[in-house]
Amino acid sequence: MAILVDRNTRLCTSGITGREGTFHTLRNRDYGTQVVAGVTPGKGGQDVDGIPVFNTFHEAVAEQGANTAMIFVPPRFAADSILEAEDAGIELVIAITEGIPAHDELRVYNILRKNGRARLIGPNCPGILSPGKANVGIIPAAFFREGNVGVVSRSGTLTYQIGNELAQSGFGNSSIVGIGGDPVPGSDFIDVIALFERDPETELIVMCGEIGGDAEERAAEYIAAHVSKPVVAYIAGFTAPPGKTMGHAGAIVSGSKGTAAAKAQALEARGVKVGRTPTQVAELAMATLGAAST
Amino acid sequence: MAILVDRNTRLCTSGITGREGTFHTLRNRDYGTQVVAGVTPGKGGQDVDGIPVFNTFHEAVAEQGANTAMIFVPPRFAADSILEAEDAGIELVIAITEGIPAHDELRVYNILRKNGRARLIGPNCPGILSPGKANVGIIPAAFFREGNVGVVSRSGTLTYQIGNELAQSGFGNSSIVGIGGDPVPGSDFIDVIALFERDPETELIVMCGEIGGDAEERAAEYIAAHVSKPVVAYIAGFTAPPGKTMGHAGAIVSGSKGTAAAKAQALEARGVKVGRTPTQVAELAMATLGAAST
Amino acid sequence: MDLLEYQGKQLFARHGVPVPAGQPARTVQEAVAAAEQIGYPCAVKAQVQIGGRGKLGGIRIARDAAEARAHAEAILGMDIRGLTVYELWIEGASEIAAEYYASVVFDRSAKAPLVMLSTKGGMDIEQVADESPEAIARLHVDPLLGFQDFHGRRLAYEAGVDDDVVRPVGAMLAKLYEAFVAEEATLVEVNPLIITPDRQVKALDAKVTLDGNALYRHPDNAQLRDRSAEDPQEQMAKERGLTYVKLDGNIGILGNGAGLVMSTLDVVKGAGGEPANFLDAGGGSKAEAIAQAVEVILSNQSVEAVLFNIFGGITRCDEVARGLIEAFEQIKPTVPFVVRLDGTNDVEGRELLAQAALPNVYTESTMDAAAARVVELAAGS
Amino acid sequence: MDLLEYQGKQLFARHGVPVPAGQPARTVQEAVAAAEQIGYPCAVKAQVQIGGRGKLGGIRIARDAAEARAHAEAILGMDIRGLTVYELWIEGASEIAAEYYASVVFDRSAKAPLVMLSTKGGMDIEQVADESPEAIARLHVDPLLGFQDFHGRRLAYEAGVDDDVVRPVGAMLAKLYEAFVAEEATLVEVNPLIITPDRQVKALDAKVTLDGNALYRHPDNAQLRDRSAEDPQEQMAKERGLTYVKLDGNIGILGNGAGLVMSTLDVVKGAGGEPANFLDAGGGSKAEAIAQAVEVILSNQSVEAVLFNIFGGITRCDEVARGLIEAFEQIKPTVPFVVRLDGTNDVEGRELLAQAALPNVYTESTMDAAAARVVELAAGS
Repeated sequence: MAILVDRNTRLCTSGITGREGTFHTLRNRDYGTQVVAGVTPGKGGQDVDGIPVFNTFHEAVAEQGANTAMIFVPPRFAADSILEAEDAGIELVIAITEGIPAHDELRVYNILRKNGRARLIGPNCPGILSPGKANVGIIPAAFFREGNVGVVSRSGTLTYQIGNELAQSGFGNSSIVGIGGDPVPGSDFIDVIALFERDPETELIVMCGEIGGDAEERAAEYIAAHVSKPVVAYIAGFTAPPGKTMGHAGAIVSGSKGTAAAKAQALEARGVKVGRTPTQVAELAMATLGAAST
Repeated sequence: MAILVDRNTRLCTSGITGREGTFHTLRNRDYGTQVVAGVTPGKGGQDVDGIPVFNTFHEAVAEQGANTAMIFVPPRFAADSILEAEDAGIELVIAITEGIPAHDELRVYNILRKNGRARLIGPNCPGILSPGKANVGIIPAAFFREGNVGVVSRSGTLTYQIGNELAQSGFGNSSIVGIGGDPVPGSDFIDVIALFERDPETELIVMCGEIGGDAEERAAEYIAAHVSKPVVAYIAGFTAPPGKTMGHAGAIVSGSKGTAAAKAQALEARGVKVGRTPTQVAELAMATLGAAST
Repeated sequence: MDLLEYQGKQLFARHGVPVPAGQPARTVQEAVAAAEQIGYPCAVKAQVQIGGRGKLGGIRIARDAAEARAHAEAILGMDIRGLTVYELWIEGASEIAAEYYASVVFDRSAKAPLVMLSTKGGMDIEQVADESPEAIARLHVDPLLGFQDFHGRRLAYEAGVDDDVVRPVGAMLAKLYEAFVAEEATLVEVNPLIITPDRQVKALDAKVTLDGNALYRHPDNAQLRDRSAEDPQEQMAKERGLTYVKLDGNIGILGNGAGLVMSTLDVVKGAGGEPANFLDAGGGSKAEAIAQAVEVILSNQSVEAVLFNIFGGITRCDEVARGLIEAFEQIKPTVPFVVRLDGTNDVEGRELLAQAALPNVYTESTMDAAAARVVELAAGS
Repeated sequence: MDLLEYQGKQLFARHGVPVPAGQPARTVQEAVAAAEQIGYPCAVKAQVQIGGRGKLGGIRIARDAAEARAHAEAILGMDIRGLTVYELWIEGASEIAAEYYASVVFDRSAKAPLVMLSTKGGMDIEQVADESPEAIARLHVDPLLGFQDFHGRRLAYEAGVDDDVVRPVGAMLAKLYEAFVAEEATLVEVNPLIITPDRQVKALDAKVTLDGNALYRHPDNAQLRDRSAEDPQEQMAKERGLTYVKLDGNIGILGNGAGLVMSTLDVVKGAGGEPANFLDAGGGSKAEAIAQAVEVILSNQSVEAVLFNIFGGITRCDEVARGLIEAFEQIKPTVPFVVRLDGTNDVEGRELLAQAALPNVYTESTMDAAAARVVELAAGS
């Protein structure tokens, strides 16, 4: 088991003919992901290293049975592409694209939620890796192996850092899900943690948060009410000054809101251990799973 | 039992301080309907013959527990009022107003459907009467008494005509629901027939259709697949010429579409008896219920 | 409200839909002046709301001022399937490499706008729909989301438009949709949508239906008129706030409520009669409205008998009776009237009629009997 | 992107939000000319993005040209909490009967725009929110439906605005919402929104934040600048496409990925150091980008040591090493560098650095050790 992507994933990449789109799609296929199609308007009928390219998602779904989309188009085309994928019946849309206008994200989020047909991960995220099963996105799979720790994160490289610390402590991963650092992510911690809670392979959940918004605080409430599995957290940005956007569009402390300290406090108040450094997270994971297995 | 309105109805009229709004609201109260509030922006704090008036639906719901809205405001304010009622948590909105712009209806219909919180009956409809229990709208209650025939209709006076014929043949009604003659009714035959099917008091369903659209054809399909109770139908407009709007905004034969003959055929092909005159409908009802009760 | 071609094109232009440059004209002089300004060759087009104008001589190409004058003279005042041509539209003639069809329709059944595109343009689209439905790409748009770029691409690819115009055709569909929503239309149709030899995309015709209920939000549109489609009786009824549709028979009909009136027409026809009109006096009609309605009905010279079919709910039968008596005092009609009054205050109403003892007024207590009686009287007159 | 008051007001005016007439000025001469045209009394307002300008002397009322000149001279070039005043906004002075507060905020948590209205205008709204939260009416708007009339009424009644301005205040909220959506803002705030003695509703201040990611759709907005808020290092980084935030310490930081860089700042601070900046070199950075990033970091004169913290995924550690070597060739930095390379091609990267034998470059294999080392070096420099 794993969540979201696995051996049943049938991937279609939007923007497959772009440089990055081609590179990562083929890398995902090399990992073992079933890549069944690509979409680039105007290039229908071509192929990318044997992967058929279509003009529309509807054709990719009808002819190749695609069920998962990876969005690699530039920001100005991304919202349209996500909506097209959903309209075509794609169930899981993973948007890697960074820099999508916030109002586009708002519109996409709300239409997907009201229709209730498709799940969106990202945008501005590294994708999802289920080690040994499928990799959709840009997560460097070499550092991770199969195991029982589920990771969900607002950040990419930070996830690799933490994953690597976990790996060095002997842990593997069920799935690693990057939800992205944008103001309106398609899925948030709660959505993914709920999936890990139901996933039999996952025995520990690690969530990597950062400053900005209140996704971590809401996750804390949710965990207290609905999650039986142990959760270990990390929050980046304890020392971030207010009013400055720290790289991610969503990573900003506004006034007294969104500080790392408040998030850590909210989590700890509900029994979630929070590591102060990536190394500490690995230590907490070891302590917890040791305790959990007795 | 009855459907949609009954002794639990707690009515709030939007536009209660208008001439028609006052007249029909008081008439509904005289019938026995629980009228708990009215809404007219700017007149909050006043009352209409003892019925408290509020500036917003939210106040009417919070302070009086209103659960049903009747919309009596002029067309240009009607969409806003329906959306406000829904936003305030009203579960059933009955819109009497005639002449609402079609795009307003489209927007209202789609937002209500996606939100899934409130049911809209109408607009441009005479309302709903559950004899002996509650009357919301402009249906003249004097002609109807409690009984086992559910009536659903796109037309007002035609319903009274048919109801009267039924009454003279000894039938009473569970509920009489006017869905209205506009292009985008909030509820259609199928929605109401499904409620009658589940209503233990209803033993026969009478549907009064008219030219235009394909609501009757779709109802025929639905009845064949999902309805166990007998259904008798009437269709007005057999002799209507194409291209002419016959009073109701939705009553128009466009090209070969929307003719009464096609509707009657669709219904009869699926076992629904169709009376050619209101008198025939009463005769069919008698024949059917006689047969049904043996 | 149906717009004339040129009204539709002017509306399109406001929303960035490319149309050929043109000018309207109501006289030969205006037509020639317009042609001179636009240049030759130009098209002189009859402005009437009827298909197949071209085949009936309503669209002609002028190569010079003399031809423009001759065409304008020929077309103005022409009768095209019963409609008189009062206006022309003069536009630069377009070269055509391909003819497509595009439309946005208010789809009541799906409760969503329906966008259609076909490469079989310039033909009767209903015929195309019947004979080769697969030649029309169709797509419903979620009205809360609006028309997206992918909708345009999908329609263009499905319809099989030429690869090099996928983008501009998609863009035109987006603008037609925008016009449809912004102007609150129930139909926006372009047939043909042309591709010129230099690969421009243009609307060569325009058929637009606006929602009459929304005109208060569009005061400019509310001013648009089409004299050729105006019927004097229907105008008269409209001014009095009555819902009236003229029909071909000899029996005038008045009822309260659209459904009941439609039903009355059916029953009259079933009894062997031919209705002369549909007239819904509405709910709660007062005597004065009834009197005015009688005037509208009788302004149609074909009427040989009149049927009043009233089922009183909000409408009170005594008010209807009073209106009828008033109408008799004012108009002194000579044709027979059959009156069926049922429902609220029906006894009082019938009593009033009995006291007034109007000549040629007969009362009946059921709809069926009233219909039979009026048919009999109309046949005898 | 934060707009200056006058830029926000000009944006408001485009969407029908009523604002006092005014003109921007960059010189004393322009300011006096504007005042003469607008008439007296008028307000001379410093254009800087900081609250409490008024109390610090940044807003003054001029009754004649001499006063206008004196105020302009006083305010231009003034330092207001660290920001230099380069621009003024001269507008007609408004009479005030009541001061309200209105805003539309991009609420990330609710994933919907949040509209707020309060009759406690003219004050620090965060303070109002803390002390009397019930004084602020709040309402989320479904972005697919948009702002409806009933939203405006509900907010106005809940906030308790005067009865006679319920309608115009609601209408202003609708226009602010329209501006928020049309211009793709993340914040639109009016404080105070004033009611004049003759019951007009006006925006007396304007605070607008636009979404930088959407500026390509708003070329006019993309031209707007605020010289007072520009930091030279941040400008330099922006031109090179780097994500750089200047901080107060002495340790330069470079990492790949926003989360990892934030984490690095925390770890450095935890080790007792003070970061001089946040710099995300991004994913897949090539040598040239790394060299440019080093240049940006070192352009801050406070930097006494630099930490490279790279976890290679898409980014290849050998590319990072090459970039650092390139930077040393070009800039010949004198401050010490601590480099932690892990992940993709880390062995190759470390090898390249060893071969280059750059002066003052130290490698560490873990983040914690690297942080400890750079803090030690910065303290010793």
